Amino acid sequence: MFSLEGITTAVQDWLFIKFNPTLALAIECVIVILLAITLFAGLGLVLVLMERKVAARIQIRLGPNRVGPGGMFQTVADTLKLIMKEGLTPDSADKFLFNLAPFIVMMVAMLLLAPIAFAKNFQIWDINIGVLYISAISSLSVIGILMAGWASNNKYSLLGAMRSGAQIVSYELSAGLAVLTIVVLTGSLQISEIIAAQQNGWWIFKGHIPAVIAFVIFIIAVTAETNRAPFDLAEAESELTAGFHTEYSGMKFALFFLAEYINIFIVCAIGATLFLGGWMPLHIGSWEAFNHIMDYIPSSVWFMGKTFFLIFVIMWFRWTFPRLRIDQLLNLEWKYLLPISLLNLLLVAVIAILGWHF
Amino acid sequence: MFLKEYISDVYNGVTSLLKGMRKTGYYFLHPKEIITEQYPDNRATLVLAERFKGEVVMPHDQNNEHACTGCTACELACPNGTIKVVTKFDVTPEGKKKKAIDALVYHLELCTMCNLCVVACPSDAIKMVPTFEHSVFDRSKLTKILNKPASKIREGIE
Amino acid sequence: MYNQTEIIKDTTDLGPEGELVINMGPQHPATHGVLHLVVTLNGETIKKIEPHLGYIHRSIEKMCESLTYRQFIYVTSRMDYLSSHINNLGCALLIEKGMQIEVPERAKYIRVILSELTRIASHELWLGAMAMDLGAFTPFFYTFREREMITEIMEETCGARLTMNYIVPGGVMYDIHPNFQKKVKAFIKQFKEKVTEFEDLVTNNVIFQSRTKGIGILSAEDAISFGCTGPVARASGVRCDIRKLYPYDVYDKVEFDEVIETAGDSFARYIVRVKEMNQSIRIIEQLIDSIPEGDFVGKTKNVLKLPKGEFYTRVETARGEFGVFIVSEGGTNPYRIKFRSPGFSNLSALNHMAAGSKIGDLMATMGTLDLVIPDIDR
Amino acid sequence: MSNEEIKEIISSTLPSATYDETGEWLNVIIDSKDWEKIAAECRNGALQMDFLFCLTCIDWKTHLTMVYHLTSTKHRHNIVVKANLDPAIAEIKSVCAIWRTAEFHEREVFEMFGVKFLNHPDLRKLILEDDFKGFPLRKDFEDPINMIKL
Repeated sequence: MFSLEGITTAVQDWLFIKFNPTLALAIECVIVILLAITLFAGLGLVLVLMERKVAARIQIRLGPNRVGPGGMFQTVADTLKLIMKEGLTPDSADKFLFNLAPFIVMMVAMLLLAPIAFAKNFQIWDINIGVLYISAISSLSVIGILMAGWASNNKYSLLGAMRSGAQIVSYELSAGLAVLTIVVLTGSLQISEIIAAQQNGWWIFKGHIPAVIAFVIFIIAVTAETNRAPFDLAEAESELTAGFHTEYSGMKFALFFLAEYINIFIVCAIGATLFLGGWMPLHIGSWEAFNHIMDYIPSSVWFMGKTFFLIFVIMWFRWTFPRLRIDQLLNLEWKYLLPISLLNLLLVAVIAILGWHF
Repeated sequence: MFLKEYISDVYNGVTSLLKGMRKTGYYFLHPKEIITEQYPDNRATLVLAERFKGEVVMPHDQNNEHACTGCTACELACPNGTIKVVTKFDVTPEGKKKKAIDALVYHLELCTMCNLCVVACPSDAIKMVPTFEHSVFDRSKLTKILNKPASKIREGIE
Repeated sequence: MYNQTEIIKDTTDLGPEGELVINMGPQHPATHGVLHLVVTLNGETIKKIEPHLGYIHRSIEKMCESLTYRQFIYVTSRMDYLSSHINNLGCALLIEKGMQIEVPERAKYIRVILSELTRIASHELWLGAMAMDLGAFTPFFYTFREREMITEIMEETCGARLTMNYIVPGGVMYDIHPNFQKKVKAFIKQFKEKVTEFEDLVTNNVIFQSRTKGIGILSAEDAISFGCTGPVARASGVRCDIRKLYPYDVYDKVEFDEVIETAGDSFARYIVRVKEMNQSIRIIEQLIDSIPEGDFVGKTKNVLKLPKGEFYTRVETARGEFGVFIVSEGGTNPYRIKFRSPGFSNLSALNHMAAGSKIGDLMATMGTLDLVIPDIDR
Repeated sequence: MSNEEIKEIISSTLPSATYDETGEWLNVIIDSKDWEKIAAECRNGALQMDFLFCLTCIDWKTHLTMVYHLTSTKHRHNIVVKANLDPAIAEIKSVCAIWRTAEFHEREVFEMFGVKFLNHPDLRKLILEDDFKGFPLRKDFEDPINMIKL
């Protein structure tokens, strides 16, 4: 049976036999970096194409279908075009910050990749405060956006960046509280332990209604955190033309674009890990035969399937709903999501203490 | 009371959003509803309405003859100065001089397809045809001469 | 006098109290054309909106002075291109009134049916574009699907899809296509099936409602004072439907309701337009089976000469009252012509409606005003 | 209200007004100096002319004529008020305070005909560019640069 775990252990063993431990670690680092960059490029291409195809299907049209079979290489062509474009820097922009901002946004997305378990025992860094690490790092991306908006010296960019600041800071709260419910149920911050706790059932099923509520709140909050419609106020093309990245072009724009999609992937991966059991196959109570069949599906497929399902849901939101206004956005967070998730956390704590969950 | 309102607000909001998602989800799952026409590919099967006003042409018969007498009714009827009639004098076999067109210059780039010239023409010499692929790289190519070279007026048209 | 350098200074510097002045347009996704709004902001709140017009000004009024009465009709298609048929109708009605031309019943029926189809097409486009202004992209494609059916009907009968140039003084240019009635009925059937979609997607959507309810309020007195007409004024409770007040063609023979809302906000304007589409369907249903046989164009002289005097007609376009004012000296050309375009007056109320609200609200307010820029600039 | 009644009301405020009934609607011809008075009377008096639906100007080569089309949303009667102006010193009182739609229409007439509206809050060019010379809708206007020649 195919398993990523086998490959990684084999590579590691071979490296440690051939080289001394320090060098082996260094080589491993290089391999991991290369893999991460490849994953980024691949994900960017796939997700952009997926978004365009989903949008097309929802909007009763065909979507890209000229480059390659079924338009498969459309995003490759787009990337080539973006690479070849001239990267303009406005005359009155703060040049250092302007050029730095896309890399900060990108770097944050890369850092977030570390604790995610892509398959069974296939994880870059199984840090013991995994969930905390994620919520700490993910709030850093707002710095990049604020930097981009401020340094562009464009009024639309500035408005977009300020909106984004207010938005990300407030939605961080309910996303964190939604994550906390699972931490309370599991009793651990480590990603591998959270997944292991879902051996006999995913938290969304085991945790009764509070887990479902937490899941819904989490999805709403991360949609807002990644600046996706209906919370795409930072870009809001009908109001602010393109928001914080109005002045960017060429590869610098592409980095923003890529970071947006990588962020979606990461938050969906986290959502899948916390609520849908990560790479854990679907097990139903005592149906031994069914559980065995499910085990035969590789764990990486389970993980990717769950993640892409969540990505699809977020895309579905985008192509259905109108955009909120900035004050309504903050109202939704502070008047609805935050009180509900606080209450929900209390409920989950009671459930966890009394051991009511399965 | 406040709590009841709050909960019903949340409930109604969420249901209205779900209804919208059901609608878009329906279209996602039903690719038969796709209405895109793949234009350059379907050129062979593309049918345009026969009345579609694409450009003005002057029909010629197999003898390279047209029906234009050069009366300039179309030129006068045109609101934009799209048509310019250049006339000359032909000598008929009987030795009489007869007015005929030298060139009927048609500026497609100025035409608004109002059909007034076709309505105004007393001898039905020009008509609208449903061609629509007019793009060219040079604007001067849109200035057309409607009568074919060496064409003459059909017999019996005054 | 206000000169160019002053404008540049005005719109780039921060005001004394930390005001932010942004130029919305002439190239902006939400202005749907080349409208240029100079918006003074305080944070996200709008303090003042000042429209700068003229980016698509062609001086149609001056152009028409050199065109004959047959020719000038078609120039008006280029003003409000979404209701070009109704603009043409207004001009033709004026010539018919001035010269006492008898219009055959058949032509009147055809004109009214096509006017209502134009109105539906215009409102469909508006619905999609407005939803897009508020960030929902998908309804745009759904509205265009139905609109496409209308444009196909137009293409078959009139020979063009948008600027049809179908009306001549005294009737219509040629008879309707044999498929016309069949296709219109098919459209009505499809429209009735699909119109509920927008209720799910847009009307009842909680985000859409919160974005439009109570936004851009225009009271009835202000609507009259600003000269607003059409759905904008009717949403404020002003009776101003020209089809009811001064019926032309066969509008006095059909039954339909003038849609009136009293809230005066963006949502009311939205509802008025949606209900108006249903009323238009009702009008078409009454007329489509009873188009009388006969001529489609009345007897007219070859050269039209309007008698000396002043003439004014008004018609109800999709955006409101479209008035044509002609001063004639008795010749073949108008001496002076003035088009009273609904968009121009509606736009003047924008500052009053949007001042004090957020930038996002400006999109809702502007979207429901349904501005067509060539109509404003002329 | 019939034309006779309207005439009576207007004459009681302004005896010097003359009338012309050859057109579709009653035309009231007044002196440009009296316009503000008659406008206030039309709007607030018994006539209740609250809707100024068309405001324009005609260049008669010898003089300019301001034309105001008024209607009442209450009584549904229309009148046309006309005031002649001298093209050299074309000045008339603004009616922005009475009908707010006049603000944009007067700005348009100002740039197209060069009529100066006194007491207008914001009288500057609306459609034309700011350094445009001349008044395009006057009959003597010629633009040798932008003429399209075929």
